[in-house]
Amino acid sequence: MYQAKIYITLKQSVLDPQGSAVTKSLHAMGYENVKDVRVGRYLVVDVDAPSKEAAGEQVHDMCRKLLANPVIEDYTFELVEV
Amino acid sequence: MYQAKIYITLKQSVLDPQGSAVTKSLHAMGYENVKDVRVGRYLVVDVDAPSKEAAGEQVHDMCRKLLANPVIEDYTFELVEV
Amino acid sequence: MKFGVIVFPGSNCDADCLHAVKAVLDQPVEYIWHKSNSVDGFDCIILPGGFSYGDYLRAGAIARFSPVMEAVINYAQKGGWVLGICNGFQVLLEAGLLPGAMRRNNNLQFICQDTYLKVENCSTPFTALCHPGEVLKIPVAHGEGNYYCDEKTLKELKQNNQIVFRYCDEMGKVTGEANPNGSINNIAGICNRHGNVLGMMPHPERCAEEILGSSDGAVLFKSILASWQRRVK
Amino acid sequence: MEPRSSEKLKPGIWREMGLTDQEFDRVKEILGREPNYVELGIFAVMWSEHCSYKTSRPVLKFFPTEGEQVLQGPGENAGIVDIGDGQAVAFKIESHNHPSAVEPYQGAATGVGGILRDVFTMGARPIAVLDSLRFGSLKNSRTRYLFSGVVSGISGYGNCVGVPTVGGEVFFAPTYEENPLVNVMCVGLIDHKDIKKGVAAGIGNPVMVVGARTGRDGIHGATFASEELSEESAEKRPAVQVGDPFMEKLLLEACLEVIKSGYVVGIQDMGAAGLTSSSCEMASRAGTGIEMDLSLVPRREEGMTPYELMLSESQERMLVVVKKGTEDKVKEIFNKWDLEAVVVGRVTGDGMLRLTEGQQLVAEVPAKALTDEAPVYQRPYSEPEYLKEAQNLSPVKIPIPDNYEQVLLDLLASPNIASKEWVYRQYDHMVGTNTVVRPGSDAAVLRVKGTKKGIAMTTDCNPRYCYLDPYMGGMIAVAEAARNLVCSGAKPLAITNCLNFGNPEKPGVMWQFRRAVQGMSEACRKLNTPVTGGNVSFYNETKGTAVYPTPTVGMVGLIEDLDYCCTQDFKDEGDIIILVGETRVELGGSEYLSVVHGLEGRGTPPQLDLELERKVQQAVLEAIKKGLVKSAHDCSEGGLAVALAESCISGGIGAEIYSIENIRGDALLFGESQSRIIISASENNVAELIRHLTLMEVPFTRLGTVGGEELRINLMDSGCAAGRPRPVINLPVAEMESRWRGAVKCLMK
Ligand SMILES: Nc1ncnc2c1ncn2[C@@H]1O[C@H](COP(=O)(O)OP(=O)(O)O)[C@@H](O)[C@H]1O
Ligand SMILES: [Mg+2]
Repeated sequence: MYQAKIYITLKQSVLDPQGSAVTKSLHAMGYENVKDVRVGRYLVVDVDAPSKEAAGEQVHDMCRKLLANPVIEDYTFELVEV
Repeated sequence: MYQAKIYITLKQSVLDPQGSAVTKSLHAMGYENVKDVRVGRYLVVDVDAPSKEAAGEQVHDMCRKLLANPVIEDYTFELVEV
Repeated sequence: MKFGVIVFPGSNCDADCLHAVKAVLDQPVEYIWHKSNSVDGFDCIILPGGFSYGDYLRAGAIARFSPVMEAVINYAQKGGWVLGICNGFQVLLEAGLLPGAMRRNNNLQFICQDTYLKVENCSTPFTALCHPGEVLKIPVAHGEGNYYCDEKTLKELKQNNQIVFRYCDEMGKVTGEANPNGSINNIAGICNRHGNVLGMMPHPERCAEEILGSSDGAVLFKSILASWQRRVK
Repeated sequence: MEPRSSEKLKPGIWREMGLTDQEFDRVKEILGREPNYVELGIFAVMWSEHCSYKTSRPVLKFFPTEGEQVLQGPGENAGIVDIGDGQAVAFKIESHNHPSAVEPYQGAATGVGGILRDVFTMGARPIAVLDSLRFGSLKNSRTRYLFSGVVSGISGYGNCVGVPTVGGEVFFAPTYEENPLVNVMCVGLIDHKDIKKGVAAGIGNPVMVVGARTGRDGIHGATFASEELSEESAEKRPAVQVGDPFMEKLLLEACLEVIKSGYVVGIQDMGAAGLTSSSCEMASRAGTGIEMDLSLVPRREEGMTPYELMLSESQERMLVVVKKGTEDKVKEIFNKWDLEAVVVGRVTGDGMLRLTEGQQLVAEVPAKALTDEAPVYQRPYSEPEYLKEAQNLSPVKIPIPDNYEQVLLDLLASPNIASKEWVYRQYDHMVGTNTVVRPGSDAAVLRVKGTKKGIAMTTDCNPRYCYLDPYMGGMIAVAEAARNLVCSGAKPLAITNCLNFGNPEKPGVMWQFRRAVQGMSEACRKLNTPVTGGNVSFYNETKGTAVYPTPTVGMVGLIEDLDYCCTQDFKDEGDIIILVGETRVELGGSEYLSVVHGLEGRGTPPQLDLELERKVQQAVLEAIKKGLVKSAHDCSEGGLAVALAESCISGGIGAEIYSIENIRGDALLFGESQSRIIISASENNVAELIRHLTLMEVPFTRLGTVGGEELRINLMDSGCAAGRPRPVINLPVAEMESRWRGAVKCLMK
């Protein structure tokens, strides 16, 4: 069994309304030293696969097709055996 | 300048409707070997701080006060100098 | 003319669209269950608003993989008329039938209110009875209607006259204040190159009868029928 | 660690679960033995105040519950009233106060989920939600956090399910700082023939669990709701449940489909106390028993014990008793909606709730002992000490302001009066395409497709009045709700109520509770709006102080012909404005006293003459039905001047007012005398309208004319020279509007 930790973020070029809102709140709370916040998604996916490569390929696939939207998002992931 | 990568997840016993919906959808797409999906949030926060400890303390603070909802969520983070 | 309204799990404007087609056009209209694998025999397909699959992950992301979507994509590629309203628009984006993507509204809140739309393109089957520049009062109700596309796509949209509706003020001026959600270029609705697929965030079915405060939305439904009658002739 | 069911109980453990020693003795007496741990948990939760109404039941008997319009009174999941043509309206209100105080988003969201289920469990399709909210001051950041969390929770859940949130109220007062109130009402539409009840009838019929899987969430939620909030509340946080509105939408569609199919005998949602309350209530109503094998209950987590399965408050679940032999058909319908439906047991004839885990018996309790035979307490009551002191306020001591314009602007910007657009803009209030009158008017109105009928609905309660005089306050809450419906052209039909009070073990709180219920009952009788159900929420206290008594009234009314539906906005230049009812010097409990004089919750509230109220309502309703009235607006918080300003703002047109009443100017403009409605009519209808009002024997005053771009008010008071009215207010509608519209938004920035 493999566990993929997937990080999905908005592309740098895409304005992030959530990130700006969080930045503003943090400033208002006194954390003026916060320079930038980007908000993304974090998915933990458990897959049963014969090998790490096979699992990795599948996760790539899932990300491309469903989990991330390539128009506005990038993804990366880490894979560990569990 | 430090960059915090913050991972916020629902507590284990808390219902994760998104995760179940994604699991079902992955199954329907043919990824029947997916055993479980949990959906959380991923934040990248840039903070200007004198030291790594100072930055870490601040990030802890922000998580507790604003970024994570301690009632239903857990968080962890990594900190790197950038 | 026969209309089909797709029902995804979580669609919640399906009944409203069905009702609007009946009330405004008195034409045959049926639900199409998301597990169906054909949309044969329909002259226009409506993807209704709502929260398909709870809008979990991203609005429209999961619905796009519903069995029926393959048929819808086929249908659209063959020139069939497809109207996506709100969540339906989001599904069309996810399915790649229209370019771009949706982000959360700028203020991060769900917004339900009347908006004014400037009709920028009257040559689609959905807007054939509008006048260029006409202002329609049609409500929006969404949390993720902040349309985004890259520069290149935007240029193409403009060049090909694919921007169909833009948010404007009562007088038809396209201003920042009139933009409820931060959508790029005040875009409220776009069509594909051939004009047979339209996606729009505002809800014409919610203002298609006078008793609901405005019947401006009726013109879309009437346009579809008029265009169809013209085409069939 | 929870003991195994066979182990002996730790002495005193019942107290930790919320049972008293006497109650524990009673349990032993009923069983004729010591309960095991599971049984004790079941008793504790069913005998909690939240589930058993042990304190409130004797008092609720004051309510009138009958009327020819009532098809289903209290006792079921929702009340039902007839609206003619074989159609009916099901409706109910419920509180989710404590969960919302701990986790505002999920607390409010699951509140919406619960009340929707109460309505569709009856077989009705929910057509509208209303929310009645109470918070502390918006100047406080904690309040803003709670407020925005609650609103987005309601919006997040209701919008997703696709039921429009069309009305409600928000009231701010310091008393709610730590203990906000979140009451949600749902209204559904149903054909008489489809009405279903929560009964486990027919011995041998299968019992099914449908919908979401059971997890460890919300164990002991009902007990949590039956305690005061304290520092430790935060630690009880596992009690917080997370809602899944998408699942709810599927459950709604599947349940309505399965009810239409005719396979269902009885159905009930699993709300507070989950599987426990739904099973024993359904058995008890039918006079039967239920036996269930808990190992069959679909679960989210492994290793769940019978105790956890019985007490979990996982959301989006239902218990259904179906006709024997139809199990597979029922499963098919649920499967179509991607939902699980599992037979877990059957109806028995011995009146017992019997639970097994496989072959092993884990609990055996008489169902009725948990419901009808739960303890009842006649708690002592006496007038609370604060009352005399708070009421004592001589108007003579209140200085008359010299700038009424400023007062009006300040009132319009007070969050209690200002536009609640910031709230309802986040609610999808149009989905369903029935919303004829959107939020913002006195009452919301929904059409009934295929007919000319409309259903009007509202929630109301002025808790300040209730604090100062619970009897009067309770009466006014009912009267005001009815008045709001009448202003939209509807005949009031019936009410549901949500009684939010402090700790009833305190005689002062108990007194407030009794008086409020008595006042409400009196008004319900007089206005012929019986009570069809409701909910009691006690223990709304923090640090020993109770919130204002807040008996929220939810009311529905019928408009027979939507061509005669009325709104509050002034319509056309030249229309004549008439005030129906009379204005007295009544400043106690007013928003004006609180905002302008800093006297929050002081004085005696306005008095209500129920006979006058009835006549005013009847006169206005008939005038609307005759087509004589163009707008109607009830005078409430902020009084006459605010009501006029609101009619101007929503109509986008001004008005010129001449008042000849010679009472103190602030009382005239901002006092909150009851039974007053401002109507406008076109010039050519005025003669007939006046004749009508005269014949109906209601007091009325011709106030002035609609028109222009300002609201101008001229007074005859001691400041006038030689009997000539003097102008005291001359404000552009646009200026009033920006104050009124911007206030809440601005505070929430
Ligand atoms: N304030 C009230 N007035 C009238 N009936 C009430 C009131 N409070 C509760 N009831 C009735 O008592 C019964 C139990 O209420 P409640 O526990 O809120 O229902 P549920 O089990 O659906 O949560 C319901 O039928 C309800 O209508
Ligand atoms: Mg119930």
